[in-house]
Amino acid sequence: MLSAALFYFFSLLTLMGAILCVTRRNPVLSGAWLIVSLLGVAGLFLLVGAEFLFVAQIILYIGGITLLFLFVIMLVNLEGIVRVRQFRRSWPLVMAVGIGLVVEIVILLLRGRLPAEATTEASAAGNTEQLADVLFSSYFVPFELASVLLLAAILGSIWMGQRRPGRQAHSGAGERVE
Amino acid sequence: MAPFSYNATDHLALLPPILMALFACAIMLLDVLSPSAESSRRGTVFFSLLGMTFVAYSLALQIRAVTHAPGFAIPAFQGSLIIDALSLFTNGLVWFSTVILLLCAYRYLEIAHEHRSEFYALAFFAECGMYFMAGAVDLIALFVGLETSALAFYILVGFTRANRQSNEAALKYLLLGAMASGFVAYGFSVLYGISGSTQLSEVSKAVVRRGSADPFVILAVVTIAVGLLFKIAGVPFHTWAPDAYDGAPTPVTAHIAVASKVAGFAVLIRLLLGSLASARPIWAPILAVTAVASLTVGSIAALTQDRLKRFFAYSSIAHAGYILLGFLADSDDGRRGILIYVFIYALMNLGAFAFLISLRRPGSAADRHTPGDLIGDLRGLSKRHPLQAALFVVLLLSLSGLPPTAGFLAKYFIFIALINTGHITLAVIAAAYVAVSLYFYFRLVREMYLLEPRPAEQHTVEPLASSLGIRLALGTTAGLTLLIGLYPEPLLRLAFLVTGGVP
Amino acid sequence: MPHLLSLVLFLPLAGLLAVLAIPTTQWRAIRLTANFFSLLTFLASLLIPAFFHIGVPGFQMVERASWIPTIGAQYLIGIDGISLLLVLLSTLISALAMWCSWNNASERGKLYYAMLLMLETGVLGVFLSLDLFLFYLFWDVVLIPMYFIIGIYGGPRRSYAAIKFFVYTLLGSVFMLLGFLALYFQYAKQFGVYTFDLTKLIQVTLDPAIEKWIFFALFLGFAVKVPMFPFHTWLPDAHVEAPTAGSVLLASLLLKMGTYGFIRFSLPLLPRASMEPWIVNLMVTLSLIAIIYGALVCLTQRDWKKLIAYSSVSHLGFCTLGIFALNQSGLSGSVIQQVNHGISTALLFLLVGFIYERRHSREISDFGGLAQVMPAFATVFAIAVFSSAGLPLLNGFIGDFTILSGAFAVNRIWAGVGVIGLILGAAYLLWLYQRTMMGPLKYEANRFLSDLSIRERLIVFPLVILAFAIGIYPRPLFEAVSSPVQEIVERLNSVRF
Amino acid sequence: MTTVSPLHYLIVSAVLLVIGTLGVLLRRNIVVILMSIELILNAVNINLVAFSHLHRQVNGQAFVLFVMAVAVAEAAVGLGILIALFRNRGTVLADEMDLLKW
Repeated sequence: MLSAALFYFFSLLTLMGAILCVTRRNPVLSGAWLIVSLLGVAGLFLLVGAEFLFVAQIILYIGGITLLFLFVIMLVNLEGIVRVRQFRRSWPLVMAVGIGLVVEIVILLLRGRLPAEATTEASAAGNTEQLADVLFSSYFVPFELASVLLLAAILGSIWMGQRRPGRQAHSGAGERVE
Repeated sequence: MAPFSYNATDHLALLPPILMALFACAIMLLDVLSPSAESSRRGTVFFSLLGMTFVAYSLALQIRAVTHAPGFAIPAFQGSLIIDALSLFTNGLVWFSTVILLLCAYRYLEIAHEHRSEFYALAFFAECGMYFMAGAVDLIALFVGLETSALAFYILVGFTRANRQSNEAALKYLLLGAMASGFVAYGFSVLYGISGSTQLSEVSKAVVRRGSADPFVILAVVTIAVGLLFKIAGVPFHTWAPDAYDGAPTPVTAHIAVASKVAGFAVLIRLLLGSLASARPIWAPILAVTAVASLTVGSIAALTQDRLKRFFAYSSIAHAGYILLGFLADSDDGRRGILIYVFIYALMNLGAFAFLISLRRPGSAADRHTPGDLIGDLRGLSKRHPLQAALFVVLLLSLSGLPPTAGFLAKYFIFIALINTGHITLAVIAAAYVAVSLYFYFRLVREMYLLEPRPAEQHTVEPLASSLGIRLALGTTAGLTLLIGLYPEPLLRLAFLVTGGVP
Repeated sequence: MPHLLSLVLFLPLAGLLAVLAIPTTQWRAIRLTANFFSLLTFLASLLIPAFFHIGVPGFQMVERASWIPTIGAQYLIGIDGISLLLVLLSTLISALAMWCSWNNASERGKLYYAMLLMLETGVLGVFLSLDLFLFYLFWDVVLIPMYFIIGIYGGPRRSYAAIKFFVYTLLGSVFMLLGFLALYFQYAKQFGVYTFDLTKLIQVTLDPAIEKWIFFALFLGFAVKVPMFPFHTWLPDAHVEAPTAGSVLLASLLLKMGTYGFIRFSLPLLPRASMEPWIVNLMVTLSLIAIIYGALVCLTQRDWKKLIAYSSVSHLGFCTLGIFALNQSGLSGSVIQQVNHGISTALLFLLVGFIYERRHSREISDFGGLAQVMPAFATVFAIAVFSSAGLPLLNGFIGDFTILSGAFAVNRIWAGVGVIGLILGAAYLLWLYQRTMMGPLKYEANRFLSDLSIRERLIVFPLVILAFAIGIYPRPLFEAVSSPVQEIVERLNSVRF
Repeated sequence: MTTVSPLHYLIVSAVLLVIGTLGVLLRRNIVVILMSIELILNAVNINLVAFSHLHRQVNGQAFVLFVMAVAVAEAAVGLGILIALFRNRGTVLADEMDLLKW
């Protein structure tokens, strides 16, 4: 009963957070609601026994990504943005398609039958140990590849974010006036 | 949990990406260590070409091993990677495309004042990701491979960071590309859900067991198909392509148009014709609509473009349409048609882009139209540079599918596959679009040969920004295009060999 | 001479490579080399009749080599009476066309001669191929040089004309390819072997419905090229804008590729569809419309060259009429008329070209009374006009008469309409002659036009001789075509119930 | 309604997926679009964790780690490009990238 209540609570957190995140006018608020949504997801992780992911979600996402977002929002000075139109003109159509899509997927999910729940009890080892075990056996290759991915990302974001020597004139304040 | 082991086959399978990653890091180090900027630039180019030689050697080792292996396939890492004919075919093409990129990039980046070793490192990272797209038979490895290459490409597209168009192209590519990967990942998660495993062989069994009417299978296949069609820019998921192609530095455009697409098609082949083959009733209609729409939109939009790279973006969308038609023909002919088309597509597009790169001349980066961007810039080129123009005509003939060039054979095998499997209507549509494509490709020939140069340009007989690398790239691709058109037997043998090996 | 046909086929290609090897600035050397190679090709082709046995059924001098074994395409060429005539015509006309451009195209002469030589190989390949894949290859190869010849060296609307020609004919040819592929698969289904060999494909028995589909696929390819009535709109544009050599090659050789395709592929491979009454009626109706429509349009033309272009529509209508009479005299008349039309139209276009070089006008109203200042020109033009109009003693008469007698044997109305077309043809041609050559000299500007130069006389000379020779003694031609035509007719009759 | 089956998780995930997709397609502010992409990836993660639980194995959870890595990388690079663009253009509206039609 408690788990059900928690599930609904976290789901609500996730979905409300998500909806508010994509609808807020001010990106700072969007970021805040994103944190709420991600917290909800973290809660859901905890409910199904993914403790490690719960921690990772909070540290990585909420601690890392979201902060990055907020940092960038501050950096690029979004005062003007708040006052302009926030949605594309085609939004009613896309909304309709989106709602149709939700209904469609939910119907598919309801009609589908899930695979039988595995009967084997989880092994005695803790969640984190198990995860480490698979990562370094079955998923050794993608694990290594992920390091390349992250290296490329570091390289790329540094390259992009760097202020170019001798080209500051391009980012002059005059250009920002829309 | 199986204990971790690392044996000789694992080593063989992992050798190329290890080399790529090592060289990527080494290139960045070299940049820091080298005494002067100029020597660093040259050193980077040569060093990266050296790296490609090593990679080629490691791939050759794989080829040698595969020919002795049972079933022409060597599984590695407990079934998460495989060396087989498809992976080698794809890696070969990606390798070729990367070499062309390295050959052509130098001059272009010099002109843009952005010649930095990061570019080369990223090219290696992208290749590394594509290696896994070609050879992964595990959902996670496949996904991470897909993302690694995509991420490297986002950065490469935006590499000329002082150029707004390049920024916007990169951003748009990233936003839509990331959404597409989200869909692919969602599909993968459902596949994992129904099979309880991330290995494609298990997934395949689960999909067969559930049949093609199962809601979960439908959900997975549809999201994966949509995500992958985004990657290969099939209509209506193509909107990023013209902008990304146009905004990216031209060598990168060539690389997206060729390597990324080749790898994308390898994933499509591996998934749709391999593990999800039993779900054909689900994905076939999606692909059919996308194929015909791509042909139509690609051909019609190409007619109205005045910027060269946008033109080639739409042209490559139309080509993707032809390749997708090959998927609809459920036969060995179809598979062969896809591979032959992909091979020839790679060849002729690399050539065409090498030519476009050679058109580039120094101009202010803030200009909307740097010299060499517009179709009109080709005007009168046949008089100034007859040889380059002639080679470009060979490539254009091939792109429009006329004999005696390789492009004809590419279309020929798609026709064969369609007719042989009874898709007469699709064959007729495809045939009709050959004439349309001829029309739009020959707009370029018209500019080069039929129209006189503008009065202002007659005096400024500027040399093409052609380096040895660019000339080498253009000559090789155009020559091969003609050679394969006249004597395609070796390529066909290769295609037969590969289709024998697709799981 | 074991590889004579290959030699003839690839000599122009060797010339092309030689021309490409010469630097652009050496345009005199380029011109000489190109002419040398085309002359050499013509001389080599003159050897073919020496090794050819008239009256022997089937293809002769067949050369076969493995090319793309995985799909069953071979390098397979051979010759019979029909292709013999067309090959000889092609080498002759190509050599003359090459020579007639002696004085123009100096600026971009290299590309020009290269394209002419490529065109020659393409046309010869079409007439020699016995493998459908090879045939298709040459068929499309012909389009590329023609695009450049019209597009670069043509008149003011050249760019439009060139792409129109290219796209129309390519659209037709891709459908033709689909037809070939369908045949290929039908054969493989029955015999378990994939091949494009014409002599093998002929054995396939097709489902009537499929046969009709294939017929129409091939029809699209050939009819655009001929051009038959609704597909002819590219022709006036292309002809008018093309330079002289281009018009000559287009009219004399390229149009024949279409009619040749009907005779070589449609009839023998798809006999039931070709004999289907409604299809025959459709084909004949289109031919008759072409004959009458072409002639009527000619009567309204003010442009000299356009008139001759439309006259081709009318004349080719006779050729297709002869083909779909489906009997011995209709078919052999059609083949012979193709040769005759090649000769007479080449003459007409050459003469228009000569005048245009002098006067830079093609308006008929700009001329009049030219016979006074250019007697030699007027004489040759008279011969060309009479030949084209089908006057006895000249070559045109032989072909027209044979075709009409073939048509008459099947249906009198067809022959009747044909005769009307013939009369209209005589009318517009003689009227053209009257307006340009006869009467007093209309414009002073024309007074000092020089008569034909020696080179020009030498160019038209062989054609004039041939026009008379065929008109007076056509027997060799009939002998050459009788055996292959008989084979086709027998094949048609064998499936007639 | 007492037991929560994996199906419930899947439905939450599906709704989140669609919200994210709509965010990408509808919003003009690039920062918010990037956030929407994070939502899509989180939908995937919910799915994976639910299935992982269903199968009583951690493979799905391992997948989640990789998806997180990808999300981090995409966000970092996306924001990097955004800064570069902002330097050049001074806007973060997707459809104001007028040089290139959206």
